[in-house]
Amino acid sequence: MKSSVGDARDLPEETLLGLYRVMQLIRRAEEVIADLLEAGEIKCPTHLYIGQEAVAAGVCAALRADDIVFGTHRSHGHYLAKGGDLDGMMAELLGKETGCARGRGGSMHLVAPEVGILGTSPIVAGSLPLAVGTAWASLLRGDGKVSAVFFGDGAVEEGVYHECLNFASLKKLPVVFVCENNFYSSHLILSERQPVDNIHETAGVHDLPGFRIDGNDVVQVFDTAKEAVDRARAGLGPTLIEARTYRWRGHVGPNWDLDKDIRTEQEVRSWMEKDPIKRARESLLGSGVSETDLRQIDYEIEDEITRSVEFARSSPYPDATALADFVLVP
Amino acid sequence: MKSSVGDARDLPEETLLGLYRVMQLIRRAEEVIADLLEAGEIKCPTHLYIGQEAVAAGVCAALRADDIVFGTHRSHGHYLAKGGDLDGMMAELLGKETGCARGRGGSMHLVAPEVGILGTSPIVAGSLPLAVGTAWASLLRGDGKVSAVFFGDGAVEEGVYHECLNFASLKKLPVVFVCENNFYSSHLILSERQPVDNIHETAGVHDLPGFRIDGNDVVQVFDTAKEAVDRARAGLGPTLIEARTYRWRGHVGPNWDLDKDIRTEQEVRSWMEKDPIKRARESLLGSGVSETDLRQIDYEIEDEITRSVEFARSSPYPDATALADFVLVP
Amino acid sequence: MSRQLSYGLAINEAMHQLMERDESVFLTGQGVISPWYVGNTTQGLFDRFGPQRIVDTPVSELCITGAAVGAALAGMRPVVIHPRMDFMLLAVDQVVNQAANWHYMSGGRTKVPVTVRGIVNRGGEQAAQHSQSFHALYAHVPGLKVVMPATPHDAKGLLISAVLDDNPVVYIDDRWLYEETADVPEDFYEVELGKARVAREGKDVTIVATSWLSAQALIAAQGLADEGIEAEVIDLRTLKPLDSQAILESVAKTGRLVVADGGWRTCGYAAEVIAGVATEAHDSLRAAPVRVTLPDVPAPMSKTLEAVFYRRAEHIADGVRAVLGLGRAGSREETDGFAAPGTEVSYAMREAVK
Amino acid sequence: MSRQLSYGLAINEAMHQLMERDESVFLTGQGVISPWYVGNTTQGLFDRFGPQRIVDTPVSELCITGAAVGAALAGMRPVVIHPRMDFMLLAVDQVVNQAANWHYMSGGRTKVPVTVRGIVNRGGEQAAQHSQSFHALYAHVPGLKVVMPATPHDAKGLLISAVLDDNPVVYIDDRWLYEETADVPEDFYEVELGKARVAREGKDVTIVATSWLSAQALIAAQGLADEGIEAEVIDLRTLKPLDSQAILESVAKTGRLVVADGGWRTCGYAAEVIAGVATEAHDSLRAAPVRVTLPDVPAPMSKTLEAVFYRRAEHIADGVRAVLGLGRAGSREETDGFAAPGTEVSYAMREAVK
Ligand SMILES: Cc1ncc(C[n+]2csc(CCOP(=O)(O)OP(=O)(O)O)c2C)c(N)n1
Ligand SMILES: Cc1ncc(C[n+]2csc(CCOP(=O)(O)OP(=O)(O)O)c2C)c(N)n1
Ligand SMILES: [Mg+2]
Ligand SMILES: [Mg+2]
Repeated sequence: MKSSVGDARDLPEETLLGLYRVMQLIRRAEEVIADLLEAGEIKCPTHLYIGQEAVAAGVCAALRADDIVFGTHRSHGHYLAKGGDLDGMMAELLGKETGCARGRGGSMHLVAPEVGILGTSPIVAGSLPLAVGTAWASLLRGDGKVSAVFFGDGAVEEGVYHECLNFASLKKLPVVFVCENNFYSSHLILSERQPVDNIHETAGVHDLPGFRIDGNDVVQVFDTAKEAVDRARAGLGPTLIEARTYRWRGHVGPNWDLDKDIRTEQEVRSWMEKDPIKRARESLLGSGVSETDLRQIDYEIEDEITRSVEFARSSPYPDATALADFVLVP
Repeated sequence: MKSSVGDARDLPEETLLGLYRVMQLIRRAEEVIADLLEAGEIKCPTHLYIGQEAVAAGVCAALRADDIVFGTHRSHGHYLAKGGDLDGMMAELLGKETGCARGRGGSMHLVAPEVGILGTSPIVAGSLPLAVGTAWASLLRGDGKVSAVFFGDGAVEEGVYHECLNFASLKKLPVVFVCENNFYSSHLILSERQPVDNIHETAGVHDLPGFRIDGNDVVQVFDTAKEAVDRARAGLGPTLIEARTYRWRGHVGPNWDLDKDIRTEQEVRSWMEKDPIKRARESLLGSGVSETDLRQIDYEIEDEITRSVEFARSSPYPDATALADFVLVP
Repeated sequence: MSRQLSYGLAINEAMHQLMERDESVFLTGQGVISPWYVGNTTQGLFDRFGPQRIVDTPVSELCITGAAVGAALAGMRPVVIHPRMDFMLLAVDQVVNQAANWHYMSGGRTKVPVTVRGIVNRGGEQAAQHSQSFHALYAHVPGLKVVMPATPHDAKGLLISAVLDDNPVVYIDDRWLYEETADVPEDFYEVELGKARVAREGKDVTIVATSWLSAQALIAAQGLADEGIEAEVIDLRTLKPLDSQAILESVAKTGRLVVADGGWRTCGYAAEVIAGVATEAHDSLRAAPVRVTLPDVPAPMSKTLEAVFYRRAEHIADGVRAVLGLGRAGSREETDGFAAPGTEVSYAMREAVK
Repeated sequence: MSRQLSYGLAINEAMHQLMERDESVFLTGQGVISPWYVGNTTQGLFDRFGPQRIVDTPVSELCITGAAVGAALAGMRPVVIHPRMDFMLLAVDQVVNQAANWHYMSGGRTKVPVTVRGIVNRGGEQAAQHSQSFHALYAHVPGLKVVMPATPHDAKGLLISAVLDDNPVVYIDDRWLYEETADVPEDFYEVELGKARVAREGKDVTIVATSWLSAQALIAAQGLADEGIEAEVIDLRTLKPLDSQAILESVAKTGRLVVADGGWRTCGYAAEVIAGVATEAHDSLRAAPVRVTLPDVPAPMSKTLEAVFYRRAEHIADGVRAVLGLGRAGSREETDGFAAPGTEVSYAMREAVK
């Protein structure tokens, strides 16, 4: 594990404030989404990211606006951190025509090409090759872009994960592999799926650097991602980051999976104590940012979310006659 | 690389003689097959194993008669070393009803359930999961059998290779993964496909032992395989063996791939000097076996091969009306 | 015979009975110990048969499916579950290249008694990658058998037959049927592979249907009866080998054919049924057959789009009216799905024959 | 227009011209720098365009195909070769789940201009895992276009159109055609996707054929002309979107249909063509249509079995005679393939209508 940089010693205050803002936006947006799920307003399969916010925030802060990101079934955080429009996401979750995927994709298919989010896919490991491909395009064109792909600890069990590391390393592609190890794949804990807990070591056999970091420490995530992104942009090839973190809620939906004999309340609580947002908040307060300033940020976020929900609710559904639009590019 | 055990110090003379016999049988059978290919008598795609004989011989000598083996597109050696019937193989290559697969499979689909060869498949890495499955069956039944699967350095590029190592390690399945690293996958040398030459190290990340050995040293192969098979049989799980070797002939057919700007004559010659059969022969002569004894073995082998070719030639082709036999078990 | 059981629990009971009778049966795949992944179809199995025979797995479809094939080669009778057919695409090499061919290309010297259970799980705004049914793909491949039970009775009996069969069988169940409840015998019984079920007799039109649409076809038939139309409903149950005799006998009687299948239109299973009847019983057909299928469109997300994407009893009824020449204008378009970009069959075809 | 070129070299020329014109085109897949893997279709490309744009690869079909899809998402126009369609099954998730759906499920906000080239390579005793053609599988999937050129002219023009098209296109060429030589314009030209070619006009019967069997259909038609039968031959060229208009116009004229396709019978492409005509133009059909396809059997190895496995001009001619009521007894069985275990369509169907 990399030495902790949990104190923001090298980081300009604005950066940490920005990271805080993004994490808080993700957290609060998802808490509202959880409510909408419970109320039955959102019906599509929805996988909450609460608890993992530091990974998305830290990695995306290390990326340029035109860099490319791919995500998974659990990508609200990636979408928002990369700058995806909240209105578009809320509307998408409600299946509206104004959604970022025009109500064709839902929570598992967020997309925002204007900020480099070329898409997310719930096929486990399915977007890894796509990110390898966009990185390949960047290499061919020399456009200086870096691609980042987020995936879970389950995804490394798909063989294509290794195919991707091998090929990206062989061709020195500008791609950052971000594994969010939250120790669960659906209902199964890591030890029931992999003989050892060593995801970061899989990088070595493919001759690329692999870092294991505290995924709840947004500064450490940011620093490591910066290093990886710089490496990639400098033509030195891919990097693997294993960010260890935890999802507070259950695998899918608003619940906590505590009734299902999968994990203990104690485990959940211990991770809630490592809340990445609380840590960033404390760090900021410690470095002289005032409680009032943070409250102001929080307030703006609430407002933004409220307006997005309003926007989503008042937006129209796709017209049934348009079912066959977008099957093929005309 | 394991320390060389090229001298047969621990090995009973009969064992080394047996290994010599098997290697020589493979070599000579394939040289005759090469002639039959050149003469157009064999028409199916045929991948020669000449140069790699020590791997098949050494590994199969470490297996029990009822242990299970799976192979690839290049499996004449595996078939013969495990005790597959030469008549059945020759007839199969000629597409005859008396072939081991009744003329339905050809060179790439050798099979001999009576000696544990449940099949070979030219889908690169395609038989790895099958061997994991037969090992799984053994674990469930407690039948004490070990499964071994041969594959090339190309197969480790298929993601399923890692899936198989992960799962076999997780469940401690009695399977031995034998990678014959002959440095080429078809026309491409290893360095054009993998960033580093480190196949044996892929075992470590999946928490199983990985050995790199001299695949042209039949005693070293045997010793290592014995260790792996013992481990498996003792319930300690899988082992990976990377046996470094070389195929003398070209990727497919009787030619040498020297005209095609793929490899140099010098490279081929340097490996021919490391001929596993010559080494075994010298070792035997050194340990007091007489030239006459070896000649006697060689003579018997020639005779066996001549009779097999005769058998194959005089056998009938499958009857055209039987095309749809064996599509389904009735 | 009066015990009622749901479709999901019928599958579950089949597994219990198979595993208690036959040591060579084991169950694997993602979610077999999950509280939600495969509905209630595996409940109680882990507690009863333990971690050796009920094996939840890493996210490694290709290895796990191939390992099940390998275990079958070694004489076991594994059942490997794919909680969605969408994910099963990652294992298609082991199903199509390996399992289907192994018996043939070994000249009959090996066999592969594996059951690959693929679950169709769609609707609920799950969108394009969590909705697909690839039964036509597997039905295309020689060496495989393919079944799609439509009732609790057949869910149990076909699973038992699939596991006991010496060939690789792709068993496809549908989450939309899990709550269907009906008579399910408590004993251990088989439903013969390759035999369709005449779910309803009728003289005016033959409806051939698969899986969930078989139940919908019965609903449609009841409604049509009120209009004086007597539809015969054939629930195929086994897609391969196809019980063509049952179809032809019915069409010989009715002269009219509607095929309802939950897959896409182009190269879907409905095409096979119609092509079979057209080539083998052209003279019995008194009107153009109709296919009721998904349009050639990926599964959408939004409920307004889902509402017009899936086919139900009403579309089958429209198809029947159309084949009887009773269709209101436009009904044909609806029942046929419509020409999505990428097919344009129906529009273009109609244009051309004008 | 008088320059002669082989099918293999026509593919090669298309690649040269595409790559010299458009920087966004690159070529990858196994064997693109191999002296034997993909015939002569990639010759000269590496020397001319270098290792950045001509990228031979590890044996990692899924990653490489997905990477091509990703590169296309980023605006490139990659061509990814699978030297055998059998191996392409390992990449089916990226083609079917990802490439086909991405445009749709992003609400049109992304597009995937990738060309996935699958080579059919069969015969020569290669057996079951080195012989398969899965065009029906891809034709089933919305969001994909599928082409199968039958002539050198179309091999070039369709590859150019495929690469320039903004959708994922599965381009399937056949090694049995590589030596076919004919007029191929030297300039850069497209063949419109979705347009069939009337390869021969005739009034008595319509033969709809794909790929290599289109050439065989022409041979059959010539022979039939000597018997006084004028067959119209439609070479589909594009399987999806299907040019149903061309088919229906022809059938409206001839009233008789034979479909020749090199895939398996059940749920194959021939079923789609027949189902389309049966549903849309029933009244034009004056006799039962006939399909000429592979039997539902894995590809065998031995030459004696191969000889009766593949379909050729003679089988098409038999099919035509059968549809015209001129068949000798048994000819229908042959042209229809036969009922292999797993289908039993034709026998059973014939039984039932007796
Ligand atoms: C190819 C494939 N197999 C299985 C699934 C079912 N599935 C959905 S999410 C999930 C868990 C993945 O775990 P992980 O990658 O760790 O991501 P997390 O949910 O923890 O974020 C699984 C197995 C799937 N979506 N795709
Ligand atoms: C899935 C798959 N992809 C590609 C091929 C084509 N192919 C046949 S043999 C071969 C080379 C494999 O190399 P390796 O595994 O090192 O075995 P070797 O030929 O050296 O014995 C390849 C790529 C194949 N048969 N199967
Ligand atoms: Mg996880
Ligand atoms: Mg090799």
